[in-house]
Amino acid sequence: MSAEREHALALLGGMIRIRHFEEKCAELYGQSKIRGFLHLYVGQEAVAVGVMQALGSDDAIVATYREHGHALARGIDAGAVMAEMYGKREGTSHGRGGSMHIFDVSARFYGGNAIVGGGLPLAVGLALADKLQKRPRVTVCFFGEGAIAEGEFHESLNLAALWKLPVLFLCENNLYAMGTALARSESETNLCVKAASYELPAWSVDGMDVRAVEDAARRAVVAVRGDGPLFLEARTYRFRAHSMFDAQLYRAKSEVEEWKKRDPIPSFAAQLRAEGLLDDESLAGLEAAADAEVARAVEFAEAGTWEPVEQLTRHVYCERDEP
Amino acid sequence: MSAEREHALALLGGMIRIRHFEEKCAELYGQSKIRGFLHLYVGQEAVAVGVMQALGSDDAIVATYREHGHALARGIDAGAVMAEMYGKREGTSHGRGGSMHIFDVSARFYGGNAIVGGGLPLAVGLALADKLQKRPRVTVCFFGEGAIAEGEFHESLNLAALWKLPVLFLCENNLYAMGTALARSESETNLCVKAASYELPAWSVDGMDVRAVEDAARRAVVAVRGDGPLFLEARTYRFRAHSMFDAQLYRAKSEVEEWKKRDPIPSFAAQLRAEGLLDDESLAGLEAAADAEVARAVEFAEAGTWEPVEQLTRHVYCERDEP
Amino acid sequence: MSDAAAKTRMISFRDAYREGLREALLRDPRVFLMGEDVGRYGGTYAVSRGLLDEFGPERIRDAPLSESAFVGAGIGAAIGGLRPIVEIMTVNFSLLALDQILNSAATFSHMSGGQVCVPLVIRMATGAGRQLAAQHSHSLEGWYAHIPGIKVLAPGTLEDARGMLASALADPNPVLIFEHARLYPIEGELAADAGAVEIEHARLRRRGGDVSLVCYGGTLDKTLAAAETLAAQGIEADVLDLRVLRPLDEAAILETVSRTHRLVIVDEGWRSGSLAAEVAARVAEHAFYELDAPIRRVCSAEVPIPYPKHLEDAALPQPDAIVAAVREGMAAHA
Amino acid sequence: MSDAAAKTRMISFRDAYREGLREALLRDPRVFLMGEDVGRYGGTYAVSRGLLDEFGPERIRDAPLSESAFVGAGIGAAIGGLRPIVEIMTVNFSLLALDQILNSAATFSHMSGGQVCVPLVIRMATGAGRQLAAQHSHSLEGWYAHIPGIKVLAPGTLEDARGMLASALADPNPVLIFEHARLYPIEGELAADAGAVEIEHARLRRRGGDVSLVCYGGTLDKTLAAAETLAAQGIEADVLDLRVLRPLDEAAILETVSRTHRLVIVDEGWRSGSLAAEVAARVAEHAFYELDAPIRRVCSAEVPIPYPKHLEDAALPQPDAIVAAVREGMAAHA
Ligand SMILES: Cc1ncc(C[n+]2csc(CCOP(=O)(O)OP(=O)(O)O)c2C)c(N)n1
Ligand SMILES: Cc1ncc(C[n+]2csc(CCOP(=O)(O)OP(=O)(O)O)c2C)c(N)n1
Ligand SMILES: [Mg+2]
Ligand SMILES: [Mg+2]
Repeated sequence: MSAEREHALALLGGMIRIRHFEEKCAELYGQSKIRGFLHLYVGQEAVAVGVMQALGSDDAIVATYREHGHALARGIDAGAVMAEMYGKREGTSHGRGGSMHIFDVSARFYGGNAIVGGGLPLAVGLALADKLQKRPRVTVCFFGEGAIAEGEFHESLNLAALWKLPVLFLCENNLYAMGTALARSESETNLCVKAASYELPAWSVDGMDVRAVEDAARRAVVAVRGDGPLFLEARTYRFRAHSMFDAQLYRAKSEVEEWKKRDPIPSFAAQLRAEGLLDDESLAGLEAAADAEVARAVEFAEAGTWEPVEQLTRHVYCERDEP
Repeated sequence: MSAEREHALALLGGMIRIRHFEEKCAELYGQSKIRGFLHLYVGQEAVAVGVMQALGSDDAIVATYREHGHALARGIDAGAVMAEMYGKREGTSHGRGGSMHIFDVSARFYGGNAIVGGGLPLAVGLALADKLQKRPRVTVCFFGEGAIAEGEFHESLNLAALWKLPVLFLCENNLYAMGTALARSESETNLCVKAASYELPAWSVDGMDVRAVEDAARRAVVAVRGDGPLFLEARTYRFRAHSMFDAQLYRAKSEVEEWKKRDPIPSFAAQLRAEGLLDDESLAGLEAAADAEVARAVEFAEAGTWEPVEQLTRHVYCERDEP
Repeated sequence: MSDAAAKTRMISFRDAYREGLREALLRDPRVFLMGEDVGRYGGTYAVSRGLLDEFGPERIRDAPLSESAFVGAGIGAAIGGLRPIVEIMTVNFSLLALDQILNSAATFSHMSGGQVCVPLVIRMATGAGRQLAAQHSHSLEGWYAHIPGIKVLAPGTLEDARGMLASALADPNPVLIFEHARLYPIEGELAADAGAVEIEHARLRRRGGDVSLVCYGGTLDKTLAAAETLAAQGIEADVLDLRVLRPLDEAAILETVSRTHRLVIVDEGWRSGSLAAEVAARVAEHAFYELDAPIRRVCSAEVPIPYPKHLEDAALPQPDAIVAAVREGMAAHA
Repeated sequence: MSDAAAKTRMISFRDAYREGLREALLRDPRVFLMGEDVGRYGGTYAVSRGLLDEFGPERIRDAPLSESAFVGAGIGAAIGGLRPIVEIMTVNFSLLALDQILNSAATFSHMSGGQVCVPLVIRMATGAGRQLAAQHSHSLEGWYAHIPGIKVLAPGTLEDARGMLASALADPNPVLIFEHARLYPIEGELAADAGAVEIEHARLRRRGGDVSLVCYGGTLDKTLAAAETLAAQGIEADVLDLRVLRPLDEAAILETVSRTHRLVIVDEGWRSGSLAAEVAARVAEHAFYELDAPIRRVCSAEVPIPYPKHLEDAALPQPDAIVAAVREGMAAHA
């Protein structure tokens, strides 16, 4: 297989994998296997998959409560992610965190943060540590457009720009923060204009086009590694409810349908077909592989074990000896 | 006296009054008559005096811990302000607040806030109340350039712009936040560029020129009353220490001397002389009036009484019957 | 009880809160509701659903994700003559607005020498029990009850869910109302003409005599359940619902203890530094000679709340633990 | 005591803190100090004066007025392998960073299943007594001591001011150090070779036997003064300095009470919901039978601290009030 084709199929497969995984999650939520809040990424897969292509294993990721896609795209084992959603010991966070708090230090995946805007200062700090230790690493910080209204956004972008820290601020603009449309949340809806006011480069990319995202992210990561922070807006859309308890009173069905026409998976598949890089068989192969992986993940999670209740307060304090 | 001359002398006298008042305060601090933190406004008088010309009695003011000048320029009785600094019952806040918390509701002067950035949301709310009650009032919110780094700045400007609220954000850029120079605090040091990113008009004015400030403030207040918020930067300088405990390690004496050449009081006096609006006698008259007022204020404060200790917890809860 | 009060209907906490909001909005044009997703979304917990249609976007005001600014704006609007009800989606996010609450809302009256009152109501959901994990499960009522200058309410009954808002709005001070999120869907009987309730006193929800159980908000139903279990075992408990967490109704606490001589406090806050500690301290100060046995507390374990149900259940106060604490206490020598 | 320890010099709290900082910066290249005006200004309280010249702007890092972001950046930097000391100028401004402290620093270890430790030290000035009024006089140590996942220290002696930082840096958890601002200029004797001190235990600073006085931080000197007055009146007090506010050294508290049978707690926090309440609760739970008299608390009055000296003095715990509380307690029947 050509490297080009291989990469294209990896991108497509990466998105399909996330989609299947999350559709399974929704089903498992209905069965009460997964509880609490569950925020699906359906529709936005091109962003996580595209961006992760640009990162090396030393680079760090900070994400939000809507982070299953990012975790999977980062290469974190689907079984461990699923086990986390079950609350099992075998989960990425040994079950303590659940859907909103996937952590995997070995993948430099620093959560999973359920406070909107809460991850931005963290990313600034990770980047500061890299800069002071002269490590050529990048920290990518994902957040929604809703977070832009928070003071943390403002303080963090300023710090990063002021100190020229290697942070890629990756804003997934899916147009809504729960039920609040961007125009009801920001006086200036051009997010790049906002970001540029901190004196950092600010770009926008079509978040429904995985190749465009990858390309922009690659350029962005190079820029960040050299010169400091950059803001990248990925224009995308969430196809499903904000979480599992959302009557979606705030948007018209027709709007959702309109965006679904730009679903990143079929669009990319069609493009690859047109380029002769994809046929029915290979698509079926990707689907089947995803199904199999998801099935294995569920099996793994089901077979997982519960943390004994006696361990309730474990990890409240760090168990390392040495700081 | 011509109206023009009268007004010019009022501006000059207004500044002289503040200067003399504060020089007395510094002296009284040395005598431990005034305690706690004392933040002098010396050098910045043109800003408060100029801006207050533009306000009607129905307009509101929100200020910071560096607010003696604003209180005096608003027409609050110097005796009551001085008594507040003494902590006497006859003070504006009945002595409870001291230098940093001058309140006078009858003058719509809402403090005196010692949390940097803390007054901005308050101003937004006062303006919201006016807007919802369809009152053509303006709220002027004074703050230093240091406050711009705080999340409250960001959140408040966005809210005001989004909801088109009648707030005049009046930033006194004196180049330092305690010992932190603007360039060490903001990645973008052009404050109007920052403010404009919220989609509101942002102007800058020479804060050492009282007429320029007045003129800009008048235009700004008209704009705010009609169309919503506006950001006005007054470029100024603080001649004295941040507070009474500041070794001023962070700036060169020569820099201070350079700025003192632009002292708003002698500069304006010289201008008025050149225009034939001021002579030695009238200047001496203004100085004498200021001295007399300050002397009366000190007398008033000295004669003031202490709140009985039994009243310690008074006003913790509001004494009004009806909300 | 009057005839009218005898007429009841089934209603959920959610709907009881909504009734209170509607009534307040209908009664006083100065009242408006402001917060994240209170309007178009219908409220995260559907408490405000329908109000946008009825009252319009000026009075059911969706705010951006800016907790500090919109809480501060509520303070300003209250000073400016309106009667804002600010909703902070949950207590977990209230930390972002805590500076405005403590340093502005709570201080203005005092530090202005009584000139500036802040007649503001802040509502927020609180509590755990829904597997929302470490950042979405706080119970910080006890923290807020530490702040002079504000009042703190915790409805644990439908009557209070329905009626505390009106009284909070009638108060010239900042009043915080903590709505336990676990209770929203719970239904029960409520008087057809339920309205404003007083917000000064604790209420004895059950009269026993063998032991005093003191609780509030999300621990009231659990404590009453424990009291039933205990009754079946021959132990009759007083159940005192604090209702008002600041200022505390100390007299009511001392009264029950002086009858039962034994005290167990149930509080969903983390044990150390919980509101339960304050209740214990008051009794150890002012009713020491009334006590026949050590005070006991049933609080949350000192752990960021874990996601899995079995661990979350173990972290929170449960009826079993209350029963066990009481039984241990009864066994203690008199 | 060894010969070396016997050699002492006069030093202020301010200088003792600075020595601790210098030593930490010299010893470990991963350590840096970050906060508002720590560098060019020399520190609001001059604690860090001179360090910028010695260690340069990368390690003595002035931060903009952005409490939330630079505390969060400290968390990130700690996770990223550095050992940040973040200075929040005063506890009054720490509210702006409380979300980062509670929802991030304190939760990461647990909610990541132990993967992410946060070896961060946060220092802040605390307390009243300098006529700084309602927004600049908080004592919120008790609030922080409520948070699982962090540790809280309160130096009340020169030894602790000098030595707690090193131990905090050696701890793999977030550790908060509260420096009482009133103490900075106070001078006293300190061992020439003073260094790291343990941060697990309370310390008995005076041994009496008639009554236990429990205090910490800014109330230690006042309590010791009260104990001297009491001694002159024939009452010998134990004075227990808590030092570590989270986790509390419960054993030490119970130990002193079980010897003296009387307890007075002195705490600059507002009374309701103070740390003193927690101490009282622990004793009422675990040493109830040891108590001969009601517990008493000498705390701050429940008022935003007023500016005038006579009112501020009246609002804060003072030696006189401690003496009075003890005497009332001694009069109580055994
Ligand atoms: C500080 C804070 N406030 C409120 C919430 C509740 N909340 C959770 S997600 C969300 C919307 C966030 O929108 P956005 O940042 O655009 O991300 P998206 O959900 O669209 O991915 C809100 C309001 C929260 N988690 N944290
Ligand atoms: C939230 C907060 N952080 C820190 C401080 C301490 N502080 C008081 S004034 C000040 C500098 C503010 O500078 P600026 O806003 O430029 O106003 P200026 O003093 O120059 O008038 C600082 C850091 C504070 N009062 N509030
Ligand atoms: Mg969004
Ligand atoms: Mg300044």
